[in-house]
Amino acid sequence: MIKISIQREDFDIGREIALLRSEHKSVGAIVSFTGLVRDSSHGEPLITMTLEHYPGMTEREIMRIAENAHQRWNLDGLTVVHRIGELHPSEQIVLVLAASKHRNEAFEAAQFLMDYLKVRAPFWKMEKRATGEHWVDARSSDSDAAARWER
Amino acid sequence: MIKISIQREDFDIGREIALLRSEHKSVGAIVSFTGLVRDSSHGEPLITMTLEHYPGMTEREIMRIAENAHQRWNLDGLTVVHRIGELHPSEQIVLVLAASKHRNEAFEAAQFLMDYLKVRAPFWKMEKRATGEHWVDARSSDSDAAARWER
Amino acid sequence: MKLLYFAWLRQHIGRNEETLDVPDSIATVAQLIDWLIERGEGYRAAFADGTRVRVAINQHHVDRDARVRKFDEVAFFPPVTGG
Amino acid sequence: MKLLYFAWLRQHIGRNEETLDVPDSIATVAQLIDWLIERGEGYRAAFADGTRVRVAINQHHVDRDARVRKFDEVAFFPPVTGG
Repeated sequence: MIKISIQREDFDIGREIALLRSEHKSVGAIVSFTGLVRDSSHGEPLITMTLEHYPGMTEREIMRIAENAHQRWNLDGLTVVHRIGELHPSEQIVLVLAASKHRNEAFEAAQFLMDYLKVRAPFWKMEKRATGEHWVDARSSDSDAAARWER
Repeated sequence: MIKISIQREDFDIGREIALLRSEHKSVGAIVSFTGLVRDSSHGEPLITMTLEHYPGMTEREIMRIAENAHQRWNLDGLTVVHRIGELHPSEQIVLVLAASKHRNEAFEAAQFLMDYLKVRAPFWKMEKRATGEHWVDARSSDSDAAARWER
Repeated sequence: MKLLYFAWLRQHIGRNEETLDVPDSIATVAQLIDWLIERGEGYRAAFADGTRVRVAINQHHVDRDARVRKFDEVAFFPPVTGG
Repeated sequence: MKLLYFAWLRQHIGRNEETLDVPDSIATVAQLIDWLIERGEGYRAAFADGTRVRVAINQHHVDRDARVRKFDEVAFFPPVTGG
């Protein structure tokens, strides 16, 4: 059970967990990650953050990551919801849910999904601040986080 | 911001996240762990699971773990909700939330909290199955999980 | 001394708490357990497998060599299984 | 060949996609980029720092030495920043 949704609308974590659980009765552990728009960047207040993506490739790339996670861990379900379009400070950007019988598998799978999503899924963030519009730079710490799963 | 609640009533993850976020505007990442009652145990269907605890010590012990987590990681908030009393299969048992600016700190703090809660917080589970009432045995894998943070 | 019992220790002993006059000669947790075992069958059953019994003094986990004092709250319980 | 541009590559080139007749002599991603740079200032600016440009063929991440074919969909974009 892999659910992937790229959407403009906000998401409701309680509803997503209920959906995931409705498909699998014996889930013992669910780990979630929620990413939010921060209120400042480079020392300036953030006005908006706009997310652009590559339709089609985004879903396929996330599916490849999710299938990889399913091979590595014993999972009862995975959900990835990622928003696109214009977002404001403190809005939700991304939700990852990993369900398993065992908590460590759920923790690792959720972390794996986020680490790879950050470096593989074709999304780009543009920040609007007082000084203008700025594309967000990729961080080497994100590449390092993904690389540790290849050890 | 540490919130600890030991309660009979169910909890709502959406509401707990909203409460945690209302106290801290610049949260970038929230990791949650939800533990659920499974539907079977030792190959038998589970009828109920009853949670007993040591009032007073439970809250203090969880507070010690949470303060320890605050010292190790840069956190914007921690929430622990643990239910007691009689629960049925697929009911929620425990919720841990960790909020941080950085996703890895939130992931690690949530995992740390669960690992220590499992071996330090004075709760005991009794399962009712067709064959009678059985106290749940502690698992050595839980001690191992907590021990790795001491390396 | 206030004594608390949880889970199957409570079931063996037949109560969840009691206040006992413990002799001055009882200085450690280990000595307290040996003294309790002499009080009857329920205690003997509860403490039969000492490796399965954990102890807290005043709501802190302690080892068998921890000192006990007259006005302490001492709790006995199995390894915890929450979460 | 269908070419897609995202983020600041799109802004430099002034469009998000185009279909171009690419000469048969263009066999790899690296050659395709060199050929595009000759098409004008916007392309030159987009590909000025080659280390900051990533490439996908038919929605799979590829390296500079990957082969390109006439009916491929080739996308150019900066390192991704989702999540």
